[in-house]
Amino acid sequence: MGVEPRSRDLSADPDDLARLYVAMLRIRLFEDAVLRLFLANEVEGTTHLCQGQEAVAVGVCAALEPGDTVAATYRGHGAALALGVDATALMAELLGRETGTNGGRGGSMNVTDLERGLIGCFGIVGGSIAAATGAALAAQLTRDGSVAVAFFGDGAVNQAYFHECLNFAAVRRLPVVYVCENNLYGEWTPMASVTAGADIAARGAAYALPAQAVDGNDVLAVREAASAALARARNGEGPTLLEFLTYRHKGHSKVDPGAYRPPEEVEEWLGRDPLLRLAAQLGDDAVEQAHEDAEGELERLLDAARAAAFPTPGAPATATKGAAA
Amino acid sequence: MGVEPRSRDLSADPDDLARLYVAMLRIRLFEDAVLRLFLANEVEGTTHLCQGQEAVAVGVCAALEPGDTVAATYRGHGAALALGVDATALMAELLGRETGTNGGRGGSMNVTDLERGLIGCFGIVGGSIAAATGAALAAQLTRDGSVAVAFFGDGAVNQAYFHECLNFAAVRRLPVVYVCENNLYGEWTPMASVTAGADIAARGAAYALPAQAVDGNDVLAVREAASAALARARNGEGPTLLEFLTYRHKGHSKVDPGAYRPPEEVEEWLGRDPLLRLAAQLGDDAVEQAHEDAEGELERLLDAARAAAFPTPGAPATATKGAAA
Amino acid sequence: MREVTFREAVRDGLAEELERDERVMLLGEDISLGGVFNATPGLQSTFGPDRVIDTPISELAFTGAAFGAAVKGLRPVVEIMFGDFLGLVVDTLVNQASKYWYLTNEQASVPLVVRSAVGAGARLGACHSQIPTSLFMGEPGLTLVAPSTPADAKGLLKSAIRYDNPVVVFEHKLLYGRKGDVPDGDDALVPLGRATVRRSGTDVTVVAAMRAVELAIEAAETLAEESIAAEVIDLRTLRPLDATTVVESVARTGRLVVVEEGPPSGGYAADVIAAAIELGGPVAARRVTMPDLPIPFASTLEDAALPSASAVAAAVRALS
Amino acid sequence: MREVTFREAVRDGLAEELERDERVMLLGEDISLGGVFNATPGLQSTFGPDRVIDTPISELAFTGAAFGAAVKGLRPVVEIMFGDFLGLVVDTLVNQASKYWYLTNEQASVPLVVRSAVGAGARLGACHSQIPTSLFMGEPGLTLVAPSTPADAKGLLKSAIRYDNPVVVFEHKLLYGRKGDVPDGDDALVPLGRATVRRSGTDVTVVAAMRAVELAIEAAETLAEESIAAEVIDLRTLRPLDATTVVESVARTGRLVVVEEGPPSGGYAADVIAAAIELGGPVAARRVTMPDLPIPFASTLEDAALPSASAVAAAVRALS
Ligand SMILES: Cc1ncc(C[n+]2csc(CCOP(=O)(O)OP(=O)(O)O)c2C)c(N)n1
Ligand SMILES: Cc1ncc(C[n+]2csc(CCOP(=O)(O)OP(=O)(O)O)c2C)c(N)n1
Ligand SMILES: [Mg+2]
Ligand SMILES: [Mg+2]
Repeated sequence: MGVEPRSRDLSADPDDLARLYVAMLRIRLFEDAVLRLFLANEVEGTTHLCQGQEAVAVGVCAALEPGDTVAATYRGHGAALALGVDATALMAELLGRETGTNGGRGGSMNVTDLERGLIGCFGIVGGSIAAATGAALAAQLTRDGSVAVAFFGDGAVNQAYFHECLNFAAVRRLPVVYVCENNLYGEWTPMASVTAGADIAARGAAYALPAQAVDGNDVLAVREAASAALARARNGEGPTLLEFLTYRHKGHSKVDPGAYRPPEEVEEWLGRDPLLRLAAQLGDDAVEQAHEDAEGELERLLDAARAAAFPTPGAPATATKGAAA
Repeated sequence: MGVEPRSRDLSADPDDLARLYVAMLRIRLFEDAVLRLFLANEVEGTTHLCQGQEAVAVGVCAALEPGDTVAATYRGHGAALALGVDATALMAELLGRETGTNGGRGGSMNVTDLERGLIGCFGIVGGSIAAATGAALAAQLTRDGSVAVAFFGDGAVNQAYFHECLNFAAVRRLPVVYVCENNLYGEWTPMASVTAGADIAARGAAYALPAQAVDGNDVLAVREAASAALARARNGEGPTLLEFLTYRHKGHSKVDPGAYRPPEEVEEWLGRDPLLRLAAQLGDDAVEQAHEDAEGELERLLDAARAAAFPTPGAPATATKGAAA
Repeated sequence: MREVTFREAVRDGLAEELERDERVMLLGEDISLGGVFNATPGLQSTFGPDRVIDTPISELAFTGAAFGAAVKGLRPVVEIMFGDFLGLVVDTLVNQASKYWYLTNEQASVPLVVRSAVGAGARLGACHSQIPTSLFMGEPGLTLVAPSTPADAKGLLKSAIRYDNPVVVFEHKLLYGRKGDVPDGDDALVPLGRATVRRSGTDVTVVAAMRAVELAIEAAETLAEESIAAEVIDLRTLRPLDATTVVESVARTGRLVVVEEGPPSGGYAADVIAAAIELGGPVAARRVTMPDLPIPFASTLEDAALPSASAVAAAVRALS
Repeated sequence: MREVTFREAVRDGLAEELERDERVMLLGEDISLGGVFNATPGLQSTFGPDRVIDTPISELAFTGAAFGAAVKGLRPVVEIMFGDFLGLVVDTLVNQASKYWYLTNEQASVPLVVRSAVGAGARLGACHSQIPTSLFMGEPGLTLVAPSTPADAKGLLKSAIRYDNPVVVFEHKLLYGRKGDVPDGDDALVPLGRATVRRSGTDVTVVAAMRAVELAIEAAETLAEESIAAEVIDLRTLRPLDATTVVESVARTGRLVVVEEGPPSGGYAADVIAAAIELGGPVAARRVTMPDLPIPFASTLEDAALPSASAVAAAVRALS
């Protein structure tokens, strides 16, 4: 897989590290709550937690500039929160409330917040890739200087959207960064068993794209790789494919037989928890403070989200903006 | 593009060369007739000539064994004839006659002759890739020892079917050979302008597949490369991607503005005509004899094909085999 | 005859056909572990990884490959996890598989089955809840199957696997847990292309499929208390439509209500009404469907969008 | 007002909108040289290679990208060379573009136009001749436009480009050469969602679209000689259906014939009949369509498969 070991930047600014830690922690705790609510049947349907992968969302989003666009997946809580989507509105969406990001219409697999740059969370594998490619096309034509980022999983690299969009973006030199979160499984199927070559970053070469495999549990490494790719895109040098190696701590979604992952593997990856790793670099005080803050915020947002009303069924709604004319 | 120059096998058996030459010549003359009939409005609709690319069809098919399966494209006269599809039935199909390979129902973009191993000519770019992949899946499960071959153009490599099928075939180690006829254009669009990296053979690496770029106007080189790939497939070593560099002498199809190809380029490739090149290795006598034979055959098949009846509209027809039960 | 769930009935049907015919094989995502709807558990361990294949997330490839394999004599059964993903394989089904028999002048047929979980009500949002019948209603050569009971889930699936032509089987995800008596082996076979009368009545014909059949029956029970005798027809096969059964019923009842979990146009509802009137003459008719909107996530909105027994009853009353 | 061909009308419509609004852009295969149907000649040289883009053969990517670009404020017009290839982009249109406005709680709409050449009669065989209306009839949020004249080709296209939501425009390839008077600029606009009466009559309502409108008019002329006055309605927009115009006409004529170049089910024919009966009450109705078969190549077979004016007239007589 070729993850490049990198030396940590020990001179890193402690405030910076603390901010990154808090950003990851907010996601971790938010999803703890989502799981509780899901088990209590308050979050209905299904849920896809990104716990264990927080460093990818946080590292990439930390490198973005205002005006950039992000397309995420059904496993999108991390990206949404890292991007600054209001946590209360996000939780309200998962709870199907009218104050949700999508007024409760979308649910977790369609979270959208255009103001924050989130063009959507896409429930169709590969959908995020097309959306980001399109946003980059708009950015290129309007020369607004923005870049688009697509998040997707290892499973998506075998899908039509991946191939056609990467080729298209490469040919057009679109300002887009393709961020693959390789968590080793697509649902319950091991990546290597369905991915010829089992080397995702290597697929960039097919499109003559720069590509890199990076430790996705090292938030600083993630940010650094994303920054470089974003800079390339912003400079008109075209797309980059980034593969972040990571692992999800929980199952794929609500239905998950679980047993498909060797316990030693889970164990090993739990040891590489991106939060633990960053915590080790922060002082205990900072970590404690972060937890206190994040837990307080969580409590408040849960109260607010759960207090919100469900959308009124009778309310007028249209599938189109304006009538045909 | 990296076409490997290769030393010609001068010890080649003259009968062998003559057979290859005749096979290419039959296609060349057949298509001359198709063009005439098309201009006379006897062949209706559209037509896609493979003139200039005969060596690919002939070289690949010469390496096949009985029971192998071929999936070709709308530009499929060459593959069909090289595979041994009855030329009269092929012409009758293009003329929409009931004696056609498909009873006149299919036309040139759907020519099928399962007995000869031709699973179809596919009008949807990429369709041939899926059909051959499926035939290979059947071959693998039934262990019948056959191999499937997909013909497709340079334009198809940017399409969903290409990517998903090559990955799938690689993962399953299917007995299939992917034959890309890179004639430098998809319709009127230069390959390099829409194909990131502009290196088709290089895309094999994305799937950890062996791949090779070969002079597609050298029928011996084609056959050699195809033989090696077919042997790999038959040995259970999985798929190969072959890129054959070639050029079409005529336009893409009936509508073709023409002017998009630099005259020098056309000129240069006409000089690399696969027939001329092989003729140079054959004696004049053999060439003359071949022409005489092929012209005689053509005349007879044209008479027979044109004498055939059009299918009767009222005749019962069903979209399914048997009624639902 | 055993009482099993719809889900088990699907599994049993697959197992029996895999056992019976070695050309049968399964392709799908995560199916070795049973798949997301646990409809295929144990099949890979029984029939081996060559016949029960976990695929990449490459719906177009594995459905396209299934088409080619079917031409060459296999009888592949493809699982498209959610019906909402069927859009990705339209080209294969429509341009290749369904046309093959006719276009090749009957050189070979394409015994390909695509199973897919469909339907709303599970709070899965707009892209995991659709019943995309409309994608395929206009495709000559394609058969669309839509069971409403465990027995039909098994019987129609087995018939589909034995049928020589491409079939799409819609399995409504809210029905997977339903229980019912289901026969074994050949006794389980349910013919394709034939509707069945689930409840007899003389006043109105209510046509439905999949979960909507339950709503129709519930509505009929309510209406019976008002002395309206509704006949409930379960289409079982959406395409080709069993117009005979519908027309015969409507000839007796004089009124037609079609219940469809989907938007008003493009699905089977319009087709049933058009066929009934073409073949049987003018008659009052109504569609009971979902609104012309994407399917919402929030429970309040989704519940209101779904067709209901009371909406069916109201439509019947409006016609009376 | 100038007399131009349907093809030129399309080109002019595109040129005017490209000129008028710099957010408008075109994507498609070979379009810089005019495309296979020569509907876009000269546009790249006028508007530049950034706004008129020759794409790879990657329909899913460039339509998907057009969706994303539309959300971000562009107004892309995508050419899918043949309607038969639309199956490859169903996912983008159905799961992403059409649902966006509603699902995002109206954060943004998707001003995306997909143009595509459709229709049989050109001896192009089963995969280059279809009118795949049925793929999209059941998709909330999607508008389907189907011009029958040069003026409508331009006017509906311009309206589609200015409309804030996804629209699929079907251009019948046999109509590209038709000539007609076509206004310039805003005068050319033709409203979406409204049918038009092409010929007035009192005895029967004949509904059609695209090339079938010509057949309906021809049939009406024949029928007039038999003292049957047929009213011909050109739908112009297939979805949402202008039921009002149809119902109002049928209320006067009492008979309904729908002509569709396509198979009997899944398209607009069934939908028009169902809507007319739901809203206007029972009425005798007939579909005149193609048989339920793939479209054959041979001239004898294709001609017989196409709907004809005489078949329309016969259907009308059968209702009288
Ligand atoms: C086109 C499509 N096929 C299948 C699915 C069902 N599905 C949802 S998530 C998933 C696995 C995706 O794996 P990966 O891309 O690795 O992302 P991860 O879930 O691991 O983050 C699958 C198969 C889908 N949503 N869309
Ligand atoms: C999916 C699809 N898109 C577009 C077309 C229209 N089309 C037919 S041939 C062709 C060019 C194909 O180019 P290439 O693959 O290089 O093959 P060549 O024609 O050069 O042999 C195109 C775009 C098609 N038939 N199918
Ligand atoms: Mg994964
Ligand atoms: Mg080419």
